[in-house]
Amino acid sequence: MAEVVLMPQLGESVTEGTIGQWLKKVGDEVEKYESLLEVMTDKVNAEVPAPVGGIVSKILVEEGQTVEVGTPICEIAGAEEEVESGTSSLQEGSQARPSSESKPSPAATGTEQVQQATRGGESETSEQGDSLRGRYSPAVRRLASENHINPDTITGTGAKGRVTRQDILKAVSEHRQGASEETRSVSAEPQAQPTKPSASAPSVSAAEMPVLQGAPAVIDPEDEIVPLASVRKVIAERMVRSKTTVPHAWLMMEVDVSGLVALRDRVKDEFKAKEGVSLTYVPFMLRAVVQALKAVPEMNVQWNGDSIVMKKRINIGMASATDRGLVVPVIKNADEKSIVGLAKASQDLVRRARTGRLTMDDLTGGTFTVDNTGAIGTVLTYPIINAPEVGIITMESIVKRPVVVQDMVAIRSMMNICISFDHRAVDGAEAGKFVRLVKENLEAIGPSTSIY
Amino acid sequence: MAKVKLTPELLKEIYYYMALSRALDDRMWILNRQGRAPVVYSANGHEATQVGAAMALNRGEDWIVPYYRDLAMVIAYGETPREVMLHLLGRADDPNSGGRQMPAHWGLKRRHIMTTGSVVATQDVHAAGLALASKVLKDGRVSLASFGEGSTSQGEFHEALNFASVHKLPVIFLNENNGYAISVPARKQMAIMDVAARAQGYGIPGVIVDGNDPIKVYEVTQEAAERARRGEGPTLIEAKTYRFVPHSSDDDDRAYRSREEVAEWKKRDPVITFEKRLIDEKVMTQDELKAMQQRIKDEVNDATDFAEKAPLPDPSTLGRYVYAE
Amino acid sequence: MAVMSYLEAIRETLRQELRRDSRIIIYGEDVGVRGGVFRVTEGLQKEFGEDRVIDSPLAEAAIVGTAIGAAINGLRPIPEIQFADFIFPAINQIVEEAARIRYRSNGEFGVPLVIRAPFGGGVHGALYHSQSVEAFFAHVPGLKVVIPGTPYDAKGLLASAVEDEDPVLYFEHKAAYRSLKGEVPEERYLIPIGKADLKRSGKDVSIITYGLMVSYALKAAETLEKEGISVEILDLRSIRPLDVEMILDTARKTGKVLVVHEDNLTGGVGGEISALIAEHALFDLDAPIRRLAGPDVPAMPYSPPLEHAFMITSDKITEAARDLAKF
Amino acid sequence: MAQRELLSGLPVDWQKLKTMYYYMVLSRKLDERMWILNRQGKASFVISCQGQEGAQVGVALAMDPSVDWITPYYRDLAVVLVFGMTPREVMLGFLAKRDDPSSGGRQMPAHYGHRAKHIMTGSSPVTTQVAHAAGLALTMKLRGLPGIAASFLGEGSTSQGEFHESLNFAAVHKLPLIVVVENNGYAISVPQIHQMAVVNVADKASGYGIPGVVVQGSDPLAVYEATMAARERALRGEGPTLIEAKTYRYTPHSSDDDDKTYRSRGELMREKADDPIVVFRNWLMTQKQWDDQQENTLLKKVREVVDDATDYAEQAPYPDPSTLMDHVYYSPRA
Repeated sequence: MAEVVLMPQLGESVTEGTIGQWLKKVGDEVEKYESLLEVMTDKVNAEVPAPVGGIVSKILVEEGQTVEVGTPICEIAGAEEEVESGTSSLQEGSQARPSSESKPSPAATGTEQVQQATRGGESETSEQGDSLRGRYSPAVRRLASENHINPDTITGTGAKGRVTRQDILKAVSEHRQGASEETRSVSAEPQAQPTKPSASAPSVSAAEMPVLQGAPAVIDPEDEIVPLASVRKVIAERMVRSKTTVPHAWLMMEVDVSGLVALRDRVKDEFKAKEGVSLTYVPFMLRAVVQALKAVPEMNVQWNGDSIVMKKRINIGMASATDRGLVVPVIKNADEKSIVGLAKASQDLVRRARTGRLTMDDLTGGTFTVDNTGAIGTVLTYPIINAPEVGIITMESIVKRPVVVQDMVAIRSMMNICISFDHRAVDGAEAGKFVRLVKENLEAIGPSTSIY
Repeated sequence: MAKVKLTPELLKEIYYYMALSRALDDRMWILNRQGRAPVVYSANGHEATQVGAAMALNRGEDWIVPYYRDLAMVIAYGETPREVMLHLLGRADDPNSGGRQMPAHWGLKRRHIMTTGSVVATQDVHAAGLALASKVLKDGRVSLASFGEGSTSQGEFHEALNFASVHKLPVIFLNENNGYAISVPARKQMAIMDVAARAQGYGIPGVIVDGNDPIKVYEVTQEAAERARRGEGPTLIEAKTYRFVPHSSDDDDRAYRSREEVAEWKKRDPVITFEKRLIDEKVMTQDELKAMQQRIKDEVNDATDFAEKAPLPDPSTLGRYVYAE
Repeated sequence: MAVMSYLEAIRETLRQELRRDSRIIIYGEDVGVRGGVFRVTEGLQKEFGEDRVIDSPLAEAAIVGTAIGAAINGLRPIPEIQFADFIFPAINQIVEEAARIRYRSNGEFGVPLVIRAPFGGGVHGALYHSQSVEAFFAHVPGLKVVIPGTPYDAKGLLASAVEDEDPVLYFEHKAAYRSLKGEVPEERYLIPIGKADLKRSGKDVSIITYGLMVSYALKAAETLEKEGISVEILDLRSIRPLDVEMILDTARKTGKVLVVHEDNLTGGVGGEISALIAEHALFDLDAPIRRLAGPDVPAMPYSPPLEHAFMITSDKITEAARDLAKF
Repeated sequence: MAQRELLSGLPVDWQKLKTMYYYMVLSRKLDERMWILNRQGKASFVISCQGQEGAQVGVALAMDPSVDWITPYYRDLAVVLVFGMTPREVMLGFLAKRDDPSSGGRQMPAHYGHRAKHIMTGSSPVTTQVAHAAGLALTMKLRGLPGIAASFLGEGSTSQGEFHESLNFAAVHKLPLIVVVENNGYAISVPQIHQMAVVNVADKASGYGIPGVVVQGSDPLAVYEATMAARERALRGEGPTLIEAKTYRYTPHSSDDDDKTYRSRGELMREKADDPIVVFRNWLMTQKQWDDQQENTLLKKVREVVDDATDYAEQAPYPDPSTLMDHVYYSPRA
């Protein structure tokens, strides 16, 4: 029977050893406790004695090679007599654990026992009643309530039949599909009882979303009634809440972006070829906003009732229209990105927004919002703040206009920028300073500004 | 640094700080007994040791790491009576701690007075550290830690002396031995007569000096400072002195000291004996003395009024200076 | 970019810092001629001399206390405590002094110093060479506590700790020293103290952890991915201050949080994280927050079966995360 | 019958001197076996007494284990053997087996403790044990118990505040305590010159008003004599004594250390010339109290004892993982 010799661990934190020299060759006889080889580690250099006596039958790792602790390094054949000749109980002991007695593997010590012993160190999530049906986590309760779903009607896939958050989210998306089918059926039969859809809306909604209660619509027979999709409801609820609870203040500045326009014209083709995405004005606006937020951190905050939360990160939300409604995907850590990075991130988000591939993560965590209303041709907008953020800034259409430059009339590319801000959290001075900085940042861009 | 001659001006300055400290000290007790200052720790009796040591240093440049009894030392080192009173009354402009610490927890960066805590003997190690930096930076500074004899029982006293002696750091350990750690007499604190005997265990000089004689303290401190600046390492100075008042305004020393013992020591009150000496040796005339005493009285009155009128800290500053701002 | 072990990353950063700033000194027991008992400071005394890499007497209170004095007099000391287990004689100097000095002096005095100490178990170090002590210090305002989990973070966090104006405890896991390897850029860079790092993105379960456990958790995540469970891993990197925002972000994202640390369960960092999530993200939780931590025994035992029973392993993490995913 | 002679004023019991020699050899051989087991990968950690056996045996044999207590440090294998810990018990601790009397496999090797044998449990942070010994001695004084306490430490430990605090406390209260510094010149890699600015640790005694004695650790008789005197002084109520035994360690600090980085081989060889075992054996031989035959018999016996201890401990069971949570707090012993 050959005894396999393993690389020993020579010192705390040591994970490997290098064979310095074999003091015995294949075929040499070695006594138990006699030096077998030299091992070098970065903590110690040591002679390793033989664990048993016998003939060195195989050398598995050559001199100079480095192997991990526990790697077989040689074999010793014909272990000496005394190993075999103990009492039977001793023999049992020595055979049960051949050569690495001091380091039993986890398996050898019995996982069951280990778990028993460590259980005291864990919170015991598994100590629950037989069925978890009817017991809902806070997340499930919230999602069910927001989406007007009765969780009792959902099949739970969690432990002991529990309805999980994912179960609810799945039901929500199914529900939504159902809702749009319902829309079609309503429009197909305009003569159907006009009040039916609103009557079928869950009764809880009125109590939970008083914000939706306004003057009742006047419904004429030829009108089509489209039930609210949940996204629409959420948008409505947020807009009402923001507009009714946040004291919006507003101001506008005009920006001479002639330099920016020249720069973009100069590099856009090359950019598209090199980076694979189009270079729009958006990333420049984003960078100008980010720089201004850094300089005026009072704008990168959230209103928190009795306090103001100064946000460490700068995460810019970009209001984007999709066919499902308005969404505001967020560019995280926008302050760490270059123009190129911003261009890629913003276009990626827009693309995913339009294809419905945004994740929860994409939609949360914003600290300030930029709205490219100019894309639809506006020159002046009064945006609604995406609370609890305290500001939203728009970039309006770029138009060529005659302006006075150094007492002469010149034709310049002009753009308006408008901001709504939460006057509880910020005053006109900061907001004005902020917008002025955005303006200055944009105006500082010239045809030769680096975009990298 | 060349040895400074004991000019009449220097002697007068020494007296001025001793007397000013005593007058401030007395005023602080009055404010305490009037309920206007919550607690007082006194230098009363230690003035000669403290002023003698402070004057021997390059004041405002060398570091001192005082303990709570060192009122006379810190004013000799440049903390003003107004600042002392702002500290006592916990005012916003207290330069020692902005009203955060108890009174007598000195610390004045402008004058190189290190901030101090309440746990005794921590400052010994800090002084060794300040000196370590001076050795590395070769800035020529000396550090001085002062402490009572009770705190020499702490491990940090030992660690500081050992560390400083191994690395020959420019530091002076000044023990103001007044015989009592609150109520515990020195014989229950250590099995030796003199704290200075401990120096032998570190291979450094241990010097005993009459702590009621500012000139002697001045001389041994100056010698220790020169030794330190020469790179020869630390010195342990033991100044034998006495405190005339209880440990603090919260203490009653009648429980542990006889009135006779206190009276015996008071015969050697350093302020009175030094004043007499200046007159006897004609360093000062009676008129000059009176003028100086009037000036001190005015300064103490001014400091009290100033501090009492000074604003208390704004509660909104509670969370400040936990980290760098 | 060079591939370095965790230990080499620390050593090379110390070297870079010593070269960059002549005010930096290193001292502690055996850090000089011997180059530290773990060889972290190997070669530094030879390069920078005995004035800047100092073998101190065997006295922890003196090591930290003198570092405080030296810092105030203009140096940037990086004292080493040979094992975190031996930091307790210095706790008076760390907690009562270093942490309080700025506050007690109303901002006048500050103590820029970095206390390095190897910690953690699984290396047959037994009760006094295996301890995790971070929770003691994380409780103390005025201190900062960082624990890198990768060689890259080890460098950036150490450089930030050196630049910090306040006392920073920099804990290095012994078992990570030679077992963790990774790419480390040559140039100096800073990883902000207080900023966590998303080491892996996932959607089913969040594991919040730090130090050596990060790599164990990553291994667990790979195993679970094959089972169709998607695990997100947040490496805290700083224990004080905590990155509350990222903790809440990941909790909100998955709704299921497993906090892992080797330090004892009760009063550990996991409790604080759980409380933060319960306070601020209750309505996103889909399962009870679960803590996998060292059991409440005074310290890690020596004998292999006992040590294994104590130590958090990647298998234990896998099991706990799987349970949570299935909840 | 023991033969009695007078040696430098000390009445000598030859049987006791042979006992002294036996324990020196036993601890050396046991220690050597531990290194072998470590290098074989069977034990993860060794910390040695080699080179310090003379000092250790000299002190321990001058004490009375039936009434005295000791707080040893990790190098004190010979001390604990003299105090009654058996080689099997030592090996059980070394291999972290269930029946290890020191800690049931919880602590690293060489963290000795044995209540029945008056060996106080110790930890790894150095110098805490000196305060414990002062506490043991305080109890003896307050309760009028007959024994004394002895604490052992290296010279590096004297830098710790607890060394100072303990000696000061014991001196003020005149406690029956002996503090034995086994000065081997190195605290791991840090030489004495970087540890203290004095030549003799014993010089520190004057700061506490107690005697400080320097003895040559390679001379167990000198150590024995100094300890006897200190013990008698302690029993008379005159307070503690600081004994400094000048020794050297022949191994690295531990199996995790490599001393080649900080000590020259030349220095080590010079020191080994003063090996307490060799010196003492040669002296016994010149006194005609020892010969080669006795030596061979002794070595054979020691080898048997060491083999037996090794085999016994190797086959002994490990602790059950389910006992991990035991003894965090008090529970009545079964």
